[in-house]
Amino acid sequence: MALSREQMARRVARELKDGYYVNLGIGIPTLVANYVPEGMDVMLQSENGLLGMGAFPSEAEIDADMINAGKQTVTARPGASIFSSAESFAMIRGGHVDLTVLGAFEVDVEGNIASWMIPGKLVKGMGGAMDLVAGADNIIVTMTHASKDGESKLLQRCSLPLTGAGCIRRVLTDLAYLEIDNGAFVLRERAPGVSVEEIVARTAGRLIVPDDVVEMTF
Amino acid sequence: MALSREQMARRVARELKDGYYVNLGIGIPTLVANYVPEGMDVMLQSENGLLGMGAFPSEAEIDADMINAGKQTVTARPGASIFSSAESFAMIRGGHVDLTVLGAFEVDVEGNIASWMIPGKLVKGMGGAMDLVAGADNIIVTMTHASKDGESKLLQRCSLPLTGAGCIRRVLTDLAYLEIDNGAFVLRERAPGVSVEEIVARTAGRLIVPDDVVEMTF
Amino acid sequence: MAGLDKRVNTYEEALAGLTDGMTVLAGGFGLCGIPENLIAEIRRRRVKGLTVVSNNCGIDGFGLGVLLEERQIRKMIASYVGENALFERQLLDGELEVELTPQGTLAEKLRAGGAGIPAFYTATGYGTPVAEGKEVREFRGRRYILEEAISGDFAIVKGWKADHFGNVVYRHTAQNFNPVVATAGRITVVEVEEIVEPGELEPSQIHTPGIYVDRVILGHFEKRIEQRTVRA
Amino acid sequence: MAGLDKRVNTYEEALAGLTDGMTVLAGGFGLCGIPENLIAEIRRRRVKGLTVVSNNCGIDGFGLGVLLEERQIRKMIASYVGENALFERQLLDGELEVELTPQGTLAEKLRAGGAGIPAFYTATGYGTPVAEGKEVREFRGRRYILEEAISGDFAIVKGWKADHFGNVVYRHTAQNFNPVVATAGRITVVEVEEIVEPGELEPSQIHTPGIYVDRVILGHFEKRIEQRTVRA
Repeated sequence: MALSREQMARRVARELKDGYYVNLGIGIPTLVANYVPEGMDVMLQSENGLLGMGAFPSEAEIDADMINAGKQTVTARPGASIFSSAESFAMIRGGHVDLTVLGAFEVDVEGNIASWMIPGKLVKGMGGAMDLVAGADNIIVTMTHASKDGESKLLQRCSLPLTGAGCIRRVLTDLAYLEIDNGAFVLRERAPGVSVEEIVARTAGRLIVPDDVVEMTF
Repeated sequence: MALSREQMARRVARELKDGYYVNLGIGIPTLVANYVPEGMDVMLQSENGLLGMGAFPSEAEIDADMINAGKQTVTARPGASIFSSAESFAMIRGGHVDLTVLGAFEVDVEGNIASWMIPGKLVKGMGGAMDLVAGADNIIVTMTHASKDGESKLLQRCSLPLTGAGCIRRVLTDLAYLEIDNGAFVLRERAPGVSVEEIVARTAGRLIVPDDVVEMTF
Repeated sequence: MAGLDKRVNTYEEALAGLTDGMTVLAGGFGLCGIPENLIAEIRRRRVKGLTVVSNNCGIDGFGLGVLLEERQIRKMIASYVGENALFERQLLDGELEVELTPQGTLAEKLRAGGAGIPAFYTATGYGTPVAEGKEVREFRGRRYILEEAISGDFAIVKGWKADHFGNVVYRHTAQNFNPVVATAGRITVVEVEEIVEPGELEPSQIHTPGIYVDRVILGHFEKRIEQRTVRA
Repeated sequence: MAGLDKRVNTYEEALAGLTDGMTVLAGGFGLCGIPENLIAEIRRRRVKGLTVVSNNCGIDGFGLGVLLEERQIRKMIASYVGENALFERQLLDGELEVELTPQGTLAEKLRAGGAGIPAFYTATGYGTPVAEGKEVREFRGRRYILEEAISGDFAIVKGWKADHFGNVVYRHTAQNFNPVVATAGRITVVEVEEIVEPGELEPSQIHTPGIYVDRVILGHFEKRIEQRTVRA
């Protein structure tokens, strides 16, 4: 069966390492914070200028001057730092964030990502996404494998305007965990009960299926 | 008679305006701080990262962590700010300093300045001088009009490697106050008792002498 | 306001000189750390044809959104503008031009504008619509695009505390774009919650040195919250 | 040193991995805010052929000057190097290469190195020997030269206080180049006068966020004064 949002977040959380600085995008990526493995400590970066994002506040703690990049009220954990947008993106652009997790509309075999603009629809803007994908070496894209009407989002070539070119190496969908290497998706893990055949059928871009595709367990 | 160092500093100080942010170089420029006109307040910038340089410390106040760009122990005045070298030169390069006063070996009619390098002699470095002359709109160069062996330092074309190109508009020497305009020095004021003829004789670059050259008074 | 003392008493004085067609840089992220009262004063002055540079454009009826009501903004440079129905309508009607800029590039363009850097290279946006018409250049095997600095006629900034000399500190994440915007205005105006005496702010802890600031005014702030989120 | 806890106990551990031929970025201005003990440890390790990037090169017998005694520095990138007889001799003998860089350009190159900006334009140095071999380009009627970023294998930094996570604050003008150097090292090592618990430093007042810092060590400092100047 396809992974739930929570399972996707749990799977991504396995890529965390102790001491990582991590930027989590809006949606499923945000949930990853709930599944940091026991005994491990990571520091969450929020691109509006907060390193060391804490829990949401209690009613009493709410402070309009303390928000995250999703414009939600948050708290800062002990050892947090707060800085300007220029400093925040110096950090991001300079490659200091260890792991970035974000959603997308499409990803292709060249590591291109499209996540911000659908021609003909009103464009709200890219926010910090272009900086995040250009600045990070280590990115995990989380998205459904296919659209609601069954169109694959893992393509030979992105059809939508790009957010970044050649910057994605890892994708977690509701069906599979894949790496992008040498012009192809490489299937590494499949969701519990999802067959390799189904993943093949739902992947439009060139797909390599090694002999040792693992079934995820939760 | 040629101006003394103190008179040169006093003459430069007349160019100050209330509320100016000022960077003073080493030597005569430093003395300008002693002659800020009564009722006027200016803020001294020191390019190692201090805005609001105060007096030298008493013996008891000396602090190794508190120095100016000349590496002298200093104090900070109330309302000072302290920042990184990157921020300090963002300020300088960005044109936020209202007046920069510095010494030079040579200046020419194109507004070029040479102040850091004498070929054949050991070169110690330009420090912040190139940033200061490139960043400021409003610069006063202070130097002797001629070298000890009588060679003019106000030239048609600088003979030494430049510190900055086309950036100087005002020069105060021990003999005169001159503006640089349209490919010539324009004599504006002469030192008390110094004749126009002497200034003409000691100025190698094209010199314009208006009818109304003022004699400085102190 | 005299010499180093940047304090002004009225919002009218704070924005004296702001006229039609100018470029205004505004601090804030969403509704957090926005110069609420300076925005209100821009509205009151009814200046038109403004180019506004800000990460976002407020919401309907608050923040920069209020400047849309009288069609005061001609062009918006921002990274994300999605929270505003009036914005969308004016954009679709062609009354409003928008230049979408990646958030980090926007911050860096403003920093560059204040720091005397006319242009810089960044990998952000390479291979995307943002790169259209921009120079591409390779450094050490990677491709980058050339981005130019932004500066403005006025910068409007929301600080927490300032002293008479215009030294400013920001509170929590209300810092955001405010310090970079403050460096890039020909005239920089800061509104704050508290004005303190020179010397009360620790020199090493000042976020915006007074050299960048032309006018300081004491304001009262609503501080509306966009996404009130609490833990269970 | 585990996870977010950057503390190490020995200087040997602080510079583990430093080998011959590496590039070392060092904070400090003159002798103010220099990482004295990390410099001493570089000497103790006897690594050779270093490229050192720092505003100055210490004096004879103190600061970076001590690395000249065993000829450990092959190349120095600095804005001003005049305080050191041994430096001059090695330079004239051709044992030492020096690349003089304007102070502001040096600071900006280091910031760029940390901030993912491969190159930027500046008016500083246009028309001077510094511009030789560099691209000249006009923006809005003024000429600028292209300067590339600097980064290093190690950055050595002197802070005042740090917490376990490597958040650092600097004291007075001992800040200088330290924050920019801290951003541009592949491995950044900070020595401080005091280590505090996470949460003791006010988040908005941290000069160097811990994300830039790999190792923190507690040191004792001589803090030699170059120009002791007192008022009459």
